[in-house]
Amino acid sequence: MKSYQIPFDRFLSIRAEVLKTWPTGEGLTLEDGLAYQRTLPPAKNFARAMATASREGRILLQPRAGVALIPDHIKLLQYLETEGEADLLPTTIDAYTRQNRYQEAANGIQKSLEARASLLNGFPAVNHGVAGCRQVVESVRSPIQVRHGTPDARLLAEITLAAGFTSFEGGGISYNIPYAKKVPLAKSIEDWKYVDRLVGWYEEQGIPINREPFGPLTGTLVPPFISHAVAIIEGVLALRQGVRSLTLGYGQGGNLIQDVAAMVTLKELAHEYFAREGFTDYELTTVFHQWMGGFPEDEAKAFAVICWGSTVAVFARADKIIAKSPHEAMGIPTKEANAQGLRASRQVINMLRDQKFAGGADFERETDLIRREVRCLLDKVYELGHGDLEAGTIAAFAAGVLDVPFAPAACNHGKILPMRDHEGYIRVFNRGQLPLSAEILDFHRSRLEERAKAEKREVCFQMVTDDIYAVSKGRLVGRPR
Amino acid sequence: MKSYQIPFDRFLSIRAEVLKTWPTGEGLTLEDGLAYQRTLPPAKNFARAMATASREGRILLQPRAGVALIPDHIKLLQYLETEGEADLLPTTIDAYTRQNRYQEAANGIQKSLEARASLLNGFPAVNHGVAGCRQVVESVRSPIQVRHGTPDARLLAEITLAAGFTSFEGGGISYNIPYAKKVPLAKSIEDWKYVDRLVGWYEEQGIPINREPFGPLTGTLVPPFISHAVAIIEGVLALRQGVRSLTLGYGQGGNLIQDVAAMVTLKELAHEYFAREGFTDYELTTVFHQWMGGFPEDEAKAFAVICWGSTVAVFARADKIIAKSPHEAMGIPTKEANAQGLRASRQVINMLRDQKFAGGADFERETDLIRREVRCLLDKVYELGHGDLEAGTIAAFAAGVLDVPFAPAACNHGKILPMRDHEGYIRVFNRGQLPLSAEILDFHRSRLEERAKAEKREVCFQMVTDDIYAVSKGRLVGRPR
Amino acid sequence: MNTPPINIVLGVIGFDCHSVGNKILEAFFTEQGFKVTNLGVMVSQEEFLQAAIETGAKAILVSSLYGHGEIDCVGLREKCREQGLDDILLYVGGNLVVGKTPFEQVEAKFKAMGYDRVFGPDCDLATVARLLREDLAARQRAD
Amino acid sequence: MNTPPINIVLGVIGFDCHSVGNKILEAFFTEQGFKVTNLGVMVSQEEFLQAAIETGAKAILVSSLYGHGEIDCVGLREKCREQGLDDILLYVGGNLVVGKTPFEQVEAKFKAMGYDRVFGPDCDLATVARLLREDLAARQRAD
Ligand code: B12
Ligand code: B12
Repeated sequence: MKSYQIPFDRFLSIRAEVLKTWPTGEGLTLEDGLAYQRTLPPAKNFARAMATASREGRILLQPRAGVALIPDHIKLLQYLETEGEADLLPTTIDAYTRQNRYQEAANGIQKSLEARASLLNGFPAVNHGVAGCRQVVESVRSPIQVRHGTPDARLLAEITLAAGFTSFEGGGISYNIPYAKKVPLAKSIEDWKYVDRLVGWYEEQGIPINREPFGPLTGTLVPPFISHAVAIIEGVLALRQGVRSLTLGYGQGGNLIQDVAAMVTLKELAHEYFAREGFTDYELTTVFHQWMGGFPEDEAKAFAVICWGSTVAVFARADKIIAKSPHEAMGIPTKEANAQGLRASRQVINMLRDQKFAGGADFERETDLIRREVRCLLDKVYELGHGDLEAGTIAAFAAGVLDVPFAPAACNHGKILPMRDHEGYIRVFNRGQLPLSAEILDFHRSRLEERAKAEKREVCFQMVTDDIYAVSKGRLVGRPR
Repeated sequence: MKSYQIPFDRFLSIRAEVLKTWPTGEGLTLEDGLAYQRTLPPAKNFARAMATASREGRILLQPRAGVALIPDHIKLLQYLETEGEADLLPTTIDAYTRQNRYQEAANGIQKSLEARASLLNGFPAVNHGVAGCRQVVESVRSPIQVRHGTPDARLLAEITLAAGFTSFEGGGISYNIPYAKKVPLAKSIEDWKYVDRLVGWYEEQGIPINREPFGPLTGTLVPPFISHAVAIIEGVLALRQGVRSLTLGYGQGGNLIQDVAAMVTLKELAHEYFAREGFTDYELTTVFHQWMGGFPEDEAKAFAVICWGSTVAVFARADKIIAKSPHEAMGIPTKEANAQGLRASRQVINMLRDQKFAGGADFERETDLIRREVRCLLDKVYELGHGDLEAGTIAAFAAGVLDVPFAPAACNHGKILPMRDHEGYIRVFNRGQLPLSAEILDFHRSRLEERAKAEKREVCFQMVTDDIYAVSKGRLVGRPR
Repeated sequence: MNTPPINIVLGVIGFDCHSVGNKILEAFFTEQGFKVTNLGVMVSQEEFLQAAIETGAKAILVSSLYGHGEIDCVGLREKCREQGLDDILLYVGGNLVVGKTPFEQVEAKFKAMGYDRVFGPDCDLATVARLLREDLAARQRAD
Repeated sequence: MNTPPINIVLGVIGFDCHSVGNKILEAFFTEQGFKVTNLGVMVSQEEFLQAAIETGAKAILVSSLYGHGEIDCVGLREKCREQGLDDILLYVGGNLVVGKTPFEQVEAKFKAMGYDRVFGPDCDLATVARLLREDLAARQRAD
């Protein structure tokens, strides 16, 4: 088996450069991070928590949360742990840090101090440095994950892992395409190999660190097969660098059967492709994201969206749920609103966990469809890369063979248009350059025609817009008024 | 076909007595009520609204609501109509009126005036009289139903129907057993025949009035076959008096498959028994009650219970949903909280209405089971009544052949104990005198044993208590701590 | 304990039909070793008094769930005094007033009516039993 | 209308990546007959200015969804003046500040920064287009 792993000496020389990019990186040693990680109790290890819960069939709940200042961030996480009954904690990073704009983040910290409120949309972990981050880790009982959206997250990973965070979200595709405008894909993939190599190093030293590619991408009408293809590729890239604990994600689409089919096939296909790449020694779990698109403003309606997400997650036997809050449409939630989203989700999980999902013919059809769709894409990616997944991926994005709807990145083709069918399944309206078989495309088209007929209009772009707004306006399918 | 209808002259002589029981009844003429009903636009007719929605496959939403004073009650209903997006309005009657304690109700009105807040748990429609009730009818756009819990609702029906209400909840069994202590069943059934006869009279005159037996009974772990048996009997008794528009109800049990099976079999079995009794000319619709047992106090968790109810209702294709509010565990909801429950429910309905319920083997098993269980009970009822359903019903309650769990009424046997199985289906733990076949009882027992084994305890009374508290404590099955 | 069981009276006051909690309270206090006279639902103040006198009860546990508690519960303390039940304990619990109301307000209202302790629907029964024993012991000492 | 189309500039300010609303706004205002220069996401104040100057735009429509609007939007009005864009219309919309905040507060804050109109995420686009036409007409009359 060919090794794609970054050689350790090369890793170290990149590392020296990375640490220079902001003062808090200076003097950071791998050994210090490792020593600190070794002091943490197993209960604070994210990878262990995921593995144990998955084995026991428990569904873990995790919010998103991050504010500018350390004491406030600690209070927030403690509240989510106690009042929110969260199983796993996040530290969501602010958007300046995500773009490596540490000077702007510093400005945001300053302004937040003056305003006595967070003016940043997340926790600027790089600016707070290892010591600041360790304060956070030491103030809570649960494992903490870094959640962000950073094309170049090398320094962020160095600092947070050394500080005792034990899970790191993202990937070279999923943290570029939806989150950046001008970052070349080859660059972000390269930088994320570094992150995965760092995680792999901790694994080698006996410290399991969980890695979670960002499943939902733009969160907006992403057909499951597209996010699956990306998740599987990022999984392979991570495994190649020595990652062992992998959580693949999927963002709720809205139709129960499609979503359950997606969650089931995600795990199944990932195992299949990981095996094909020669990997056997890893721990694979799944995460289901409650509805990632536009939310209704009304909090009661937002609760309905949150609860429906949890319902689907339970039927899909997700290992983890990322919960939204009733404030979603309006702004970063207060700790109270955030905890409300968690408690509503908890109630759903506990009421449904003993119940079975029925399956049935439509479910079989959808699992079969997703399998075939993903194979269409990944076969072509391998072909474009002459057998190599990484090269193939870069070529595939350039050619529109992989294409994420509504994404801002210049390196994304941006031609495909998704649309809901009559029952709310997400299908493909404009395929762009997606290499789906004629048979599959016919199926999608016929499903869309069925909807158009019922709505007495042609299949048209307006339906895409209507679908984008639909959930926030109180339905799933964007019917004409 | 034998006519069970109360002869009109006998009806009139009872009527004369009924109207004397409180001053607001005096001088009330049938003709005046009829003339007023004829002035109402079809859009204000509940029976028409149910029939139309059912035909079009729309699910209607209705809250519960009632306060002591007319102006406040009007404001409440208007708010639920506009901010709550309710399709159908209620007028929930206070508990003194339900027991014909009009003097106490008058006292409650007085105290409410003094306190400038409602000290009554509902709207005292009898005290407010026809004129007062008409103010309510005229202040809203939607049809209004009287929702109560009154063993002897004759005067209440006379007044509210004359005032333009177009649906009347209850029945001789369902508004006695869960709502009274010492009222003989024969008495309440007799008094409800009068109510149904009055409704039938309006029907004869061309004014459709909807009737809705109260499905959920005590709302606490009622196995579907018990409430189905009661609903079907009350349906027959109503049809016998000339009722045409009938909405049969069911209170959510908590397990999706059992609940959908219950809703499907309710309609199917009702048609079957109505045909057997010789009825063909009626409009049958269904209502699904969101969880009627103890709620969680936390409002976020209450939203989860509300949304799960709506989810099941959509999959079960109910014609109407009675919604709860996030205040349920604590007290009669404010209008805001009530509207929140409605809006959350609306969001669920609209997100799910285009989706299909899968069915499957477990679903088949449960529909088949409920059919057999209901037949066991109703066969015995007919047998005890020597072919007559009414006589059989009274005998059946005396013998425990019909038995409602946890009910307060002395005329209820009160021996059966329900319990959840491992997947949350409501089964029978102690059968009391229920005439279920040995085969059915064995099935129930084996399902309970399965749970007990998983919980490492014997099937025991503590499990019943645990199940009663379970939803309010955040789960469905009352597992040991 | 070989001491004779303590008599208590239980019931749901007024025209309130909520029977589930009442059945649970009966089972619970019986299991706790009290001698429970359960009057069930829809109990008038007079019925409570009579049962307390007949059984020599040391405490009356009044439930009100349906919202009319405020109206139904007034005057029970005075009636007890009139009947010579001077130091009988009066506990009241449930959803005592109409509408979601801060517990402190509810508690103040019912304490003013003469109830010794007031409980919300979320009360922990084990705690209630402990308090009841403590309060009874305190009364005994005071005797 | 045979009048030449009105140029407007559109973009999401700062380091904000939310592209969905931006794509919709572009489609909407184009359909409404405006000549839209859409700078996409992650647009700096300088890029806005340059595009407005180059296209002779009558209005700049700034989006900010991610919460840093308060930091990112300050100073754009001043920069416009410095560049001689004295009466260019500045509209701003989206989730402008961190956290759910009463709209009046948000509006006041951004009006004080020199934005002519401020919109929440729930704004009705047809109304926005109408207001934009009215405001442009009023400016023209004032000229
Ligand atoms: C989808 C989504 C994402 C996707 C975006 C994918 C993409 N590339 O577009 C992903 C997952 C990547 C994402 C990431 C983040 N997101 Co985001 N996201 C959303 C979400 C759920 C929907 C946004 C959307 O597409 N809506 C649909 C479109 C059609 O509506 P719209 O964007 O609101 O735009 C309309 C109106 O706002 C208005 N409008 C917008 N601009 C203007 C301008 C003018 C002049 C006018 C008149 C009108 C107008 O018209 C538009 C069309 O109708 C919203 C919450 C919500 N709305 O439910 C959060 C939200 C916007 N995100 C938020 C945040 C904070 C982030 C992150 C920083 C992560 C974090 N800390 O949580 C990162 C962004 C990092 C970065 N560098 O920018 C916050 C902003 C918080 C705040 N302001 O207090 C929100 C509100 C969620 C929340 N409650 O926390 N997000
Ligand atoms: C089931 C139910 C019903 C069933 C009752 C069936 C039956 N016969 O028992 C039905 C559907 C028939 C019903 C009817 C009505 N109900 Co009802 N019902 C409920 C519900 C959902 C659950 C009650 C229950 O069984 N809980 C489980 C048991 C175990 O808990 P519990 O009853 O609270 O009892 C515990 C505690 O309160 C405490 N406790 C109780 N008493 C005492 C006393 C002492 C001394 C102590 C220490 C503790 C204590 O210990 C008990 C055991 O743990 C509650 C709301 C809720 N809790 O979620 C509403 C509720 C109690 N009902 C309510 C009302 C108003 C009514 C009606 C008047 C209809 C209406 N207007 O809406 C009628 C009653 C008519 C009448 N004459 O009484 C209101 C009361 C409102 C208020 N106080 O502001 C509630 C709160 C719902 C609501 N939010 O509107 N109801």
